[in-house]
Amino acid sequence: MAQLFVEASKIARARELAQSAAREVQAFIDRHTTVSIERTVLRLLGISGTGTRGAPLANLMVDRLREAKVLHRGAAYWLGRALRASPGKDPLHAIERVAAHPEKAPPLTAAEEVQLREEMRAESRSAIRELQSRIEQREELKRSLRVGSFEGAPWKYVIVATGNIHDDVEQARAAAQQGADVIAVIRSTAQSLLDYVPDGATTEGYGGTYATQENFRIMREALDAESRKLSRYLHLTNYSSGLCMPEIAFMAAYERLDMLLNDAMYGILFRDINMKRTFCDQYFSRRICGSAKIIINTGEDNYITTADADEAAHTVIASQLINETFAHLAGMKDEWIGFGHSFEIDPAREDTLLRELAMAMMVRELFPRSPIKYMPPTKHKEGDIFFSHAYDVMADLVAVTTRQGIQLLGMMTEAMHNPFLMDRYVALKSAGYVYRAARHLGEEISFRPDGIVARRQQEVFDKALHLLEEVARDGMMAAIGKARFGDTARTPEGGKGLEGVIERGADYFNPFLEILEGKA
Amino acid sequence: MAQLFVEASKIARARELAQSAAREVQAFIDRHTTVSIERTVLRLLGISGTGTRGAPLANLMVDRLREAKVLHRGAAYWLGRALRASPGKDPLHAIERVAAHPEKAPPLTAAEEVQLREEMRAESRSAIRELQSRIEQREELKRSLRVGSFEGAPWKYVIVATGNIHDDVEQARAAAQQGADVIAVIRSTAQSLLDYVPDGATTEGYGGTYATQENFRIMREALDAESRKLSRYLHLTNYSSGLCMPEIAFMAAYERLDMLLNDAMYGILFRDINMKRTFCDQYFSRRICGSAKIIINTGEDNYITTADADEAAHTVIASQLINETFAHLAGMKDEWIGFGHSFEIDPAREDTLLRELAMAMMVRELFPRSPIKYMPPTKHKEGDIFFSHAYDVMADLVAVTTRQGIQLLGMMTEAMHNPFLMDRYVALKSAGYVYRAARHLGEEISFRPDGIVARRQQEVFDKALHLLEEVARDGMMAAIGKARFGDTARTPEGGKGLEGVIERGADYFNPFLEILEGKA
Amino acid sequence: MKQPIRPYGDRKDDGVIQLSFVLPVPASEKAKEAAATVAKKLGLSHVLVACMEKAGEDYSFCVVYGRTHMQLDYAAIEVPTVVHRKHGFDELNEVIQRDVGRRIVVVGACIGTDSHTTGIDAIMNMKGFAGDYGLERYPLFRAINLGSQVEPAALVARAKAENADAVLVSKVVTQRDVHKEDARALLDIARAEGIFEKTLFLFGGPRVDHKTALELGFDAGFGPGTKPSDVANYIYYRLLERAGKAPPPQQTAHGTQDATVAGTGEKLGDTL
Amino acid sequence: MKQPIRPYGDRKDDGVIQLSFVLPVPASEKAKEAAATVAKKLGLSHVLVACMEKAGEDYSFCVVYGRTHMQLDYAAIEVPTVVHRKHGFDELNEVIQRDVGRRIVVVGACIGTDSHTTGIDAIMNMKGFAGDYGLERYPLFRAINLGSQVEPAALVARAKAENADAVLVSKVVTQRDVHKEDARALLDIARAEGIFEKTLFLFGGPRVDHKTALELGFDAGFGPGTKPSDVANYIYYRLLERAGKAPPPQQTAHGTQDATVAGTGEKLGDTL
Ligand code: B12
Ligand code: B12
Ligand SMILES: Cc1ncc(COP(=O)(O)O)c(C=O)c1O
Ligand SMILES: Cc1ncc(COP(=O)(O)O)c(C=O)c1O
Repeated sequence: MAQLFVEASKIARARELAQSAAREVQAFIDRHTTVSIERTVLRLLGISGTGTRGAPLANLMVDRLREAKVLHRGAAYWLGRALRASPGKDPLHAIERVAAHPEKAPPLTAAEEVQLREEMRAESRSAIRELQSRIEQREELKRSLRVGSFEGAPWKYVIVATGNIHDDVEQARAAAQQGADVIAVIRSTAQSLLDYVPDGATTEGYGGTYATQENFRIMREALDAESRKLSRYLHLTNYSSGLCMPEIAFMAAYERLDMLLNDAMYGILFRDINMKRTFCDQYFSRRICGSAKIIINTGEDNYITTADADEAAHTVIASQLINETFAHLAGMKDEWIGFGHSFEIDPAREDTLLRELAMAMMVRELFPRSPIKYMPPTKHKEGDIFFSHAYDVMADLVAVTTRQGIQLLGMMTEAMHNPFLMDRYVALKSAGYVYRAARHLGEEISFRPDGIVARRQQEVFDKALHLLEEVARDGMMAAIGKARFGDTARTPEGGKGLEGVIERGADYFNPFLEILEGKA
Repeated sequence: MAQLFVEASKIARARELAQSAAREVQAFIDRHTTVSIERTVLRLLGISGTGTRGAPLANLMVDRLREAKVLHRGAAYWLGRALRASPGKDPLHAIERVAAHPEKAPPLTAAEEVQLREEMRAESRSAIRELQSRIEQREELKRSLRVGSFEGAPWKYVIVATGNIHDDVEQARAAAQQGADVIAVIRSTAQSLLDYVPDGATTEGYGGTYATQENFRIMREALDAESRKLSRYLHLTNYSSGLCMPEIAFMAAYERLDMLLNDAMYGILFRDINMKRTFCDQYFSRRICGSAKIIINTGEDNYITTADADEAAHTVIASQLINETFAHLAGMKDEWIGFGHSFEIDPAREDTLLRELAMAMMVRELFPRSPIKYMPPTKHKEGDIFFSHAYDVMADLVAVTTRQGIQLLGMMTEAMHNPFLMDRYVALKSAGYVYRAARHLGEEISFRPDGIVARRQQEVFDKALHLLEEVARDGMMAAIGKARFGDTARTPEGGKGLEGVIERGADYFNPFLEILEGKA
Repeated sequence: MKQPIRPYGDRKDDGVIQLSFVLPVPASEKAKEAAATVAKKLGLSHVLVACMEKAGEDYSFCVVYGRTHMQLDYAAIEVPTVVHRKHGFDELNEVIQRDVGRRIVVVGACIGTDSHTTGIDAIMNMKGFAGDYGLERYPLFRAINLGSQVEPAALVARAKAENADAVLVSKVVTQRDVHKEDARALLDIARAEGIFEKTLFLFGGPRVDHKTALELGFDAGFGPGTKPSDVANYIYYRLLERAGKAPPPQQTAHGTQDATVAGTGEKLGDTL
Repeated sequence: MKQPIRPYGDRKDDGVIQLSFVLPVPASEKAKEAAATVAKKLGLSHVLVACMEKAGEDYSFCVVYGRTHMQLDYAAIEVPTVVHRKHGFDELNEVIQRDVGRRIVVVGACIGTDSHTTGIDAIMNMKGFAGDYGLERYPLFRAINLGSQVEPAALVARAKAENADAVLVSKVVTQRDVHKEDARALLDIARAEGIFEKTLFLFGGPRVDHKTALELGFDAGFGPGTKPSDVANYIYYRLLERAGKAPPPQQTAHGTQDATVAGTGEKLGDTL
């Protein structure tokens, strides 16, 4: 059993501090919307497909509304107005018409306003119902099958990243047949900076495959078939991250994905996306995930690929507590918050296994109801694949011993290339062995209350608490400005996508948010 | 720290039983000698070199004495007689002369008999002194250097086995440079069944290199040089096993080897050597090892390469207790008894890591003052070298966590061939990492007193106790006859080398035994 | 129809393979370049030396990735397989009773200086292997297992004395092809003793396969994973065949040709 | 003098190498034979298929050992190395002051969609790498690090504006050679903007080496393990050289030619 050597009062205090820091940001979020949120609303309302030069219709519409400076009322409102003004017209043209001269649009009576909103709410409710029924299908399939290798075993998570969705399917199937529980389709490097979601099946990506709704559908279909064949449920995951967090959350929900990488700060730190934009987007995306029972995976593992894993361990803990608060504020239950962390301490040092165990147990126990997502060593991986494999084996051992919920399996070729089919095979076979061999180890052993592990937890937590004091005092934005997380500094006005952040009007209308926030 | 969950009273009882079984055999040993013991006596007395067709002089002499049916008085006696009868003659001719017509040899007076013996005793004492001074050189070098990777780390033991001593040296040096602490030169397959020790440097062996005194010397010289260069002491080990146990023990002592594989039963079970022969030979060989501070390694690991490691675990424990008694009866101190066991449970099963830990801790704690020799997985090794490597990593972890004294490192190509240079490299690098990563793990954790590990120890020990009851009741020879060890049955009159066992005469004379037994 | 294939790394036909080897030169940039050259001389392109590390003062350990451009016609690869129906335990005893009418006598051993008996034991002893009973358990077999380290001459002598139907030979140590030497020696003695023609000779071990065994002059070879029932059935069918009672079974399949990789002093060609 | 070498397994010149790869066919005896065939087509003898396992329904994973007969003349392998003496931190600042007489301006970035900044940061930021200070720390360097995901045009514009002596380009993602594409694009823009001739262009990253960098048109390439002081010294010497003050330093050594192994759709030859 994972053991926690940190005083409960300190933990409580840390949570308070994280909440106070996050609440300040939440107040900002509650006053704003973004182009991405509004595009998602349109997609929820059934706007799909692309216009000229492949641009998604939702993008074209929201762009018009933003240019017309009327987006602060909400895209749903304008879609309602447009369809009412041009009944029978196709929505894009209808929107374009309204947006062309919004000031000329004949005002509606109060009753009409109410009626329009009621109509949109009704449509939204039925859209949500449809979504829910799709989620229910997913859940039903899952209930009918075995999940994971055995009760308590981490789900074996592997990535496919050929750039070509059809190759991805091929390799995902092979991985599933060898014991994978979760297939993550890694995105092409550029995608998180695109302010739209590409459309259709894609076959050319660098370092990954584009996240598109069609690609999601193709992969989910393949995994459904494979799940049935293997009598074991195969989870699918992708990224709700970058400039299109909420849109991808919606597409993923619709296509019955099970998880999404989704972090309140990752885009800010690692993609230089504007922080206001990211904070707003993460909120709406998490509202969707929460309602669609999608497990999110936070990205704290990334901090210790840039910063030193041993020195910066406390930033992982502090950030997780912040991510937790943000997720709670977005209405997510603990069950769906998959906190990310990783096995990244420099293997040249001593007692790294103990230090990794300390962290893994602490994260496990700080969030007892959440499915922890454990990442393997990456930063100190070497070209010597045999050593690299040995190193991964130790991470497998920590994962199963401390009952991490989801384990991304390390690849022996991490330092060289995106995983090949054989790399995944090797990783899955060894992880299977390690899980079996150490199945009940966690329940057998206990750590000395005065030992290296206990002291390490206390030291890390104290530093995390200290950092949270600072964040609560100076504010999240200031802390990020001081490179407190992932050794990377960002400013409130810097980064990409700020132009897509819009202050909500007093008459802002977002029927989905109303439903998801439980206000309608 | 290794934990033991077995009641002290049961352990005491088991030791008593082992002693009673071994004492019966010891009574037999004390009444007999063997050709190999007598050859060793001659070698100790300076008889070296070979005669016609490469046969060692010691063999030629002892064979003559045996054919002449006078060996029951001891080779030392006859050498004394021969040299006295033919002063100035070369010893072989002298012996041949006495042996040709022993009945015609003019009887000595009682005083002459006494004098002859005193002379031989004096020579023996000086031979032993020379041996001791060589051992002291070895110890001095060792004291002046670092030993092992760190205090408490198992010594990393690797084998070289090219068949060619010069290639062996080359590879031993490379291994030492990468962190090996012990070099074992594996013998050619056939050697244990040879009733003589080959002579000189050899370059052609199958599955290993012949154990010869010259090969020992060549390798020790290379390792001395390498030890000084690396400031780390490199141990050398070989086999005192087969039909020439005592002779090789002597040669090894003389050439300053540090360890020897030496087991009271291995030859019987795995080489079908006659049990009477082996029991006698092991005794004298251990007398030498004890006096030369050579660590012996027992061979219980072999049992679980034929029998199932999980089912036959108790035979390992029972046999170790028997080996302990035999070693004690041969005057060895605990410090020099390196009990062998291994990590061999079928990796297809569950909780194998726990079961291996249970065994490793039990062996460690049953013999707290002895340097346990831990063997890696071999039997269930596969051609998939990546899996095989992962499997070895788990053995490394158990070794360092439970503070095994000496660890033979597993080779990823175990299922294919004798280790290549690169196999050793891969194993040493990973073991280095695992030792470092888990350096203080053993001191950090404790196992539940009611858990799988504790119960497993109790179950195994109970079965061992039961087996020892049987052995003590029916006798060692009967137990071996019933295939109680290593799934192999042998009879007291069967196997190779029985013809070399001779009942000692009332006038049996062995000046070395007198010294080594503390009787002179 | 042709079925061209290539190794598969990340995409169809990319031809990716991984190599590792040691070069007998000190670790250096030059050694790294030499490692790349080795791969290129093997015909690989897109060569990446992932690792070149010191494996002792005079050696470097290298891991290399590259792509082979070779293509293989999978359809053209032929591996002989057994096609006769395999009988279960009881059934086999029955048909032996019916068709042979007596116990089949087999004598087996692990020959030469080899003492790895687990393989021959797995086939012959009661217990058998992987849940499959050994030949001793079959009422219709008389199985005589001589154990380890048996001289070829001793095995032939016993087979002759017992008038054995089949001789089962096991060899596990294969360094510098010692298994083949011992196996050849055995057959020579069998010829000299006049039992070669009338007796079945089966060769088994982890490095043995059917093809090698045939080349050495055996009737069949059995490699890793062989079950006693495979052997029992094989012997039954061959005896039938010799008695002219059934169509000859097809050759058994036991993998690719064996080879040891350990070093030898032999001269190898020096170009590629 | 020739220095012929071969891979070393267990003995000199045995030529042993280990291979692993996946074949796009279901696991079977036939796949095993195909694996042996692959090795033989690579020119290996003594082929041993150590493992042929199911890696999914339609794939088999193979580990193969064999011996290559090729021989390599180690003496003939050439790797350029730097021969100029490397200055320490203080000393370098002094000689720059003396010989250049002003701060050297360098502008760096991780270009394209690549956001792996740790490499360029290691070279440029205060902290440096492996205990070796970064360029920002040198009083005699003005180091401008633009960070990640910088468009080639933006980097060139800034370099032009700052009148930079050197441009430092980092690329880490290399799938399907995207690093080369981006690097070429950058130099094209530099040429168009007229700063190509007068500025040093340094290319770095885990798959970069000197040779590749030269081929792409850069002045130098820096691979894994590069220290900031290597880069600082290199720039100093090149500036001296351009000013006609010192003998040109020899080419730096950064290993073997890079290559990615990921799949492409490109047609490969189909024989070997
Ligand atoms: C167990 C073992 C031992 C035991 C043997 C105990 C015993 N009574 O058998 C002990 C510890 C004694 C031992 C000693 C040595 N061993 Co050992 N040993 C092994 C080990 C770990 C497993 C072998 C085994 O039991 N396999 C299980 C059996 C069931 O499989 P199998 O033999 O393939 O049999 C199957 C088939 O092949 C077939 N089959 C086999 N024979 C026959 C015959 C017939 C007629 C038929 C039909 C079928 C058949 O059916 C069987 C069931 O499917 C292997 C490594 C490994 N993992 O493979 C090393 C290994 C075989 N040993 C090796 C060596 C070198 C030795 C020593 C020489 C080392 C030394 N110098 O001290 C000694 C001496 C042995 C000697 N004189 O022969 C090497 C051989 C290298 C080589 N290729 O030449 C190996 C590969 C280890 C290594 N990598 O170095 N060993
Ligand atoms: C850390 C890391 C990340 C971090 C990056 C954080 C950051 N701010 O840099 C995060 C988590 C964000 C990340 C994300 C991704 N990563 Co990443 N990542 C790594 C990792 C683990 C380590 C890289 C590293 O930091 N190395 C340490 C530095 C110091 O070494 P270096 O770059 O080689 O630099 C040295 C020299 O090369 C040289 N140098 C480098 N640049 C320059 C420039 C000049 C001018 C000079 C002189 C010298 C020089 O000097 C440096 C010091 O010696 C590697 C795997 C590995 N172990 O290598 C994967 C890896 C690089 N990532 C990879 C991928 C695919 C991605 C993603 C695309 C995955 C995805 N689809 O989501 C994303 C997106 C990234 C993007 N848009 O570019 C792949 C690249 C595959 C390939 N060969 O194309 C790798 C190899 C992992 C893998 N096996 O799949 N990653
Ligand atoms: C939360 C999160 N989002 C996204 C990514 C992937 O990066 P990209 O932005 O290129 O999709 C990661 C990488 O691990 C991550 O942790
Ligand atoms: C005690 C002992 N002696 C000898 C050997 C080696 O066998 P051989 O008799 O072939 O030398 C072993 C093998 O591990 C052993 O444990």
